[in-house]
Amino acid sequence: MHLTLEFGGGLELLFGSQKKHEVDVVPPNGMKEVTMESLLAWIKENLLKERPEMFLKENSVRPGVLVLVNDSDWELCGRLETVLEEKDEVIFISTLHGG
Amino acid sequence: MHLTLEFGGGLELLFGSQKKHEVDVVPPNGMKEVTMESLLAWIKENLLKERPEMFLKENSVRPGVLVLVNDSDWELCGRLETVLEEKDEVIFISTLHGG
Amino acid sequence: WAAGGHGLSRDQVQRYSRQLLLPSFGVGAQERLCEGSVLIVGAGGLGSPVALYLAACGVGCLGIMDPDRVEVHNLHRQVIHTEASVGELKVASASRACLAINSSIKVVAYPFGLAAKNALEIIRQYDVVVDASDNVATRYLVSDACVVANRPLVSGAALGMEGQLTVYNYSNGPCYRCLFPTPPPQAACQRCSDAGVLGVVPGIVGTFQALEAIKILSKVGDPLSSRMLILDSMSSRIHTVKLRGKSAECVACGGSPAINHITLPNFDYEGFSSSPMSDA
Amino acid sequence: WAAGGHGLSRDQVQRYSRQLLLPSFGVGAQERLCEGSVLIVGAGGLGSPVALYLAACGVGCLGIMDPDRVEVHNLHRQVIHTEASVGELKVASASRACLAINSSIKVVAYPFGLAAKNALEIIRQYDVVVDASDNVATRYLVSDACVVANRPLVSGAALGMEGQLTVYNYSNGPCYRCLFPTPPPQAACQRCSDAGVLGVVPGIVGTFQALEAIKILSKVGDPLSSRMLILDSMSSRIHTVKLRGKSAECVACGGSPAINHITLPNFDYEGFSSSPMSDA
Ligand SMILES: [Zn+2]
Ligand SMILES: [Zn+2]
Repeated sequence: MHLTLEFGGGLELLFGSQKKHEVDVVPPNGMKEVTMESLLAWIKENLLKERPEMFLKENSVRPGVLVLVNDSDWELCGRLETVLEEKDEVIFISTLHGG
Repeated sequence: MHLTLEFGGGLELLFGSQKKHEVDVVPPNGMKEVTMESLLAWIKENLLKERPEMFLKENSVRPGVLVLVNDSDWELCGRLETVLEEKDEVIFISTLHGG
Repeated sequence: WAAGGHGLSRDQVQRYSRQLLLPSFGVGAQERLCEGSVLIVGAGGLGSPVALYLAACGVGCLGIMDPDRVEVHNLHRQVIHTEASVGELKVASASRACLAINSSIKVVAYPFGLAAKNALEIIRQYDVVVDASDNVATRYLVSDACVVANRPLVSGAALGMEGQLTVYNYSNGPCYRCLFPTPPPQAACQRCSDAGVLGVVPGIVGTFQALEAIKILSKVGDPLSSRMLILDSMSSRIHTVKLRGKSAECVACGGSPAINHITLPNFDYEGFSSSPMSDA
Repeated sequence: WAAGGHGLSRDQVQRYSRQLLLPSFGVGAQERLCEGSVLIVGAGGLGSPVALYLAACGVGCLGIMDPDRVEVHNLHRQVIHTEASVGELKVASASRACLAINSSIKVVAYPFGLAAKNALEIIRQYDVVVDASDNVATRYLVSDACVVANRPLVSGAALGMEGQLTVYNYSNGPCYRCLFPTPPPQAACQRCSDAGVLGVVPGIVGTFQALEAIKILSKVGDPLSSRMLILDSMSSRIHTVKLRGKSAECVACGGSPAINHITLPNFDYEGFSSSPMSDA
């Protein structure tokens, strides 16, 4: 399944300073669908280059990271259980505090 | 066919000061498709409330109006011949000169 | 509007004539601005354009709060200050600039930071609060205090080449804690002084913050509640994304909040967020 | 960068330190800004934030052009001016404000409007041009002159509650005439003085114009060429739309242009656009 991933607010530094990633993700063994939970595992395995604790905590993202699926807060569509569809856009953005 | 039309840059004043219009447009008699040309005719007939010369000129829009189909300049997709699809978004925006 | 029957003076009618001309703004909205008040927490990169544009457009009373003094490395982005004000309190420099543009408004300068002890008392005196601060501890405090005092909060942030903007605690929208119940790890709390910032980026975010404050005060337009504007200046791409609503479990704005006018003044925001409120 | 080997003075390193810290900006980009020059056509609602932010971030030479004097009804949006400068030439007031923020840059004031006769000679002296003007005749002239002189043009406009922004004549992107070969009817050419403008809207557009000028000069990021940013301030919605490229038939930037360094100075821009270049 083709997905567009985007990292911002400094998270891109954990992904080789590249903000946008076009990726193809297959459902994990025995699953029919790619959920946000399996996407996070896939990212950890395949994309994340350094300091995983700056992106993940337990089986989710670390505090201070907003997750947006097709420009909507993942809180509105089921968080880790969100089922992704072909061509979905997922944005991970670290909240900023500077001024 | 369901379309979202949007008027901006002052053009909304010709449409009851409403910027966004959700409309259902059927192809004109004998046609299978809705093109931008037939959409303009439909708008003139059904939506335009006043001063048509501020929106249309001959069979197209007046000079100074940008037309965007799904956020792309209609110059990139065939201008009047552009064939519209279900749920397309068409924006008409008058260029501004103030500062 | 020239015929009178409104609360604007002749000077105000002249000064604000280009806003009074707007059919969707007009006298009513301008009167609400002139009678309204905004507290700006931070007179730095974000606070500079917020203060300039709110003073210019005629917000009746501006509170400007900042403990710091102007330094030369502020000047690349904090355009309300000048070389002559280096060494001066930022609130003094910013107040002077606001009054130079519009002497008909009132400006109150707070030459100290927002603290748990003083937040509620000060915030209650204003209609709208703008978070133009530079640290995560203050961001939690401003949000909590706005919830307890029932004030809308226009929150902006900028770092590096990016900016973020939203309105909290407004019309069933979330507060800062609804979005971020747990503070981020300390390593994720970089400041402009650590990581740098392109000067014009807080300029853009701050000008948008002024817009949102104007919309809320004047009751014109749709404020950015339950939505966030995300700016990537390098690609000139701007996402407006949809955020969750108010959370029933939120410790600040939920059904049975742990944070209230009694507990807030004693809450340890710096400890909670492992982040100091000042650079010192 | 503290170790030297670059063209920045110690004062510059201190002043711009928050930009030098940025890995994607750094010394090289700052040097290009400090060696660069920008002509700002118009010192009004758009030109105010453009001039403030370009001066602050260190653009080496700013040209500021405007024939008008400051009036009190400008002050609700033209935040570079103050009450004390009412009656003064806008370019004098704006130059003073820029130098107060950053005395290390050079500012050249042009107390007259851009005209067909003077446009090429002036524009050739700058690396980037910012159109912050307020009328359609000047917009055609600025664009044509930028094409003939081969300069990128950062064009912004604001009216009512809306704003528009794009970069013309840059990297195979269109010029103003590619988009608008025929001028609009006179009735569609409203100005802020006729139709009004919410003061903070040109503030947002102008701050974005400063950003685009910085990106072009510093060669960092993707300028807004062949794209247009459309701001609806009331809904806080921002579209970034894709525009056509350069047109081969364009009379200004096409294959066999009718407008060139010989014909431009004699072209009647006011007659062509049925629009005066000044409010008078
Ligand atoms: Zn909450
Ligand atoms: Zn052209």
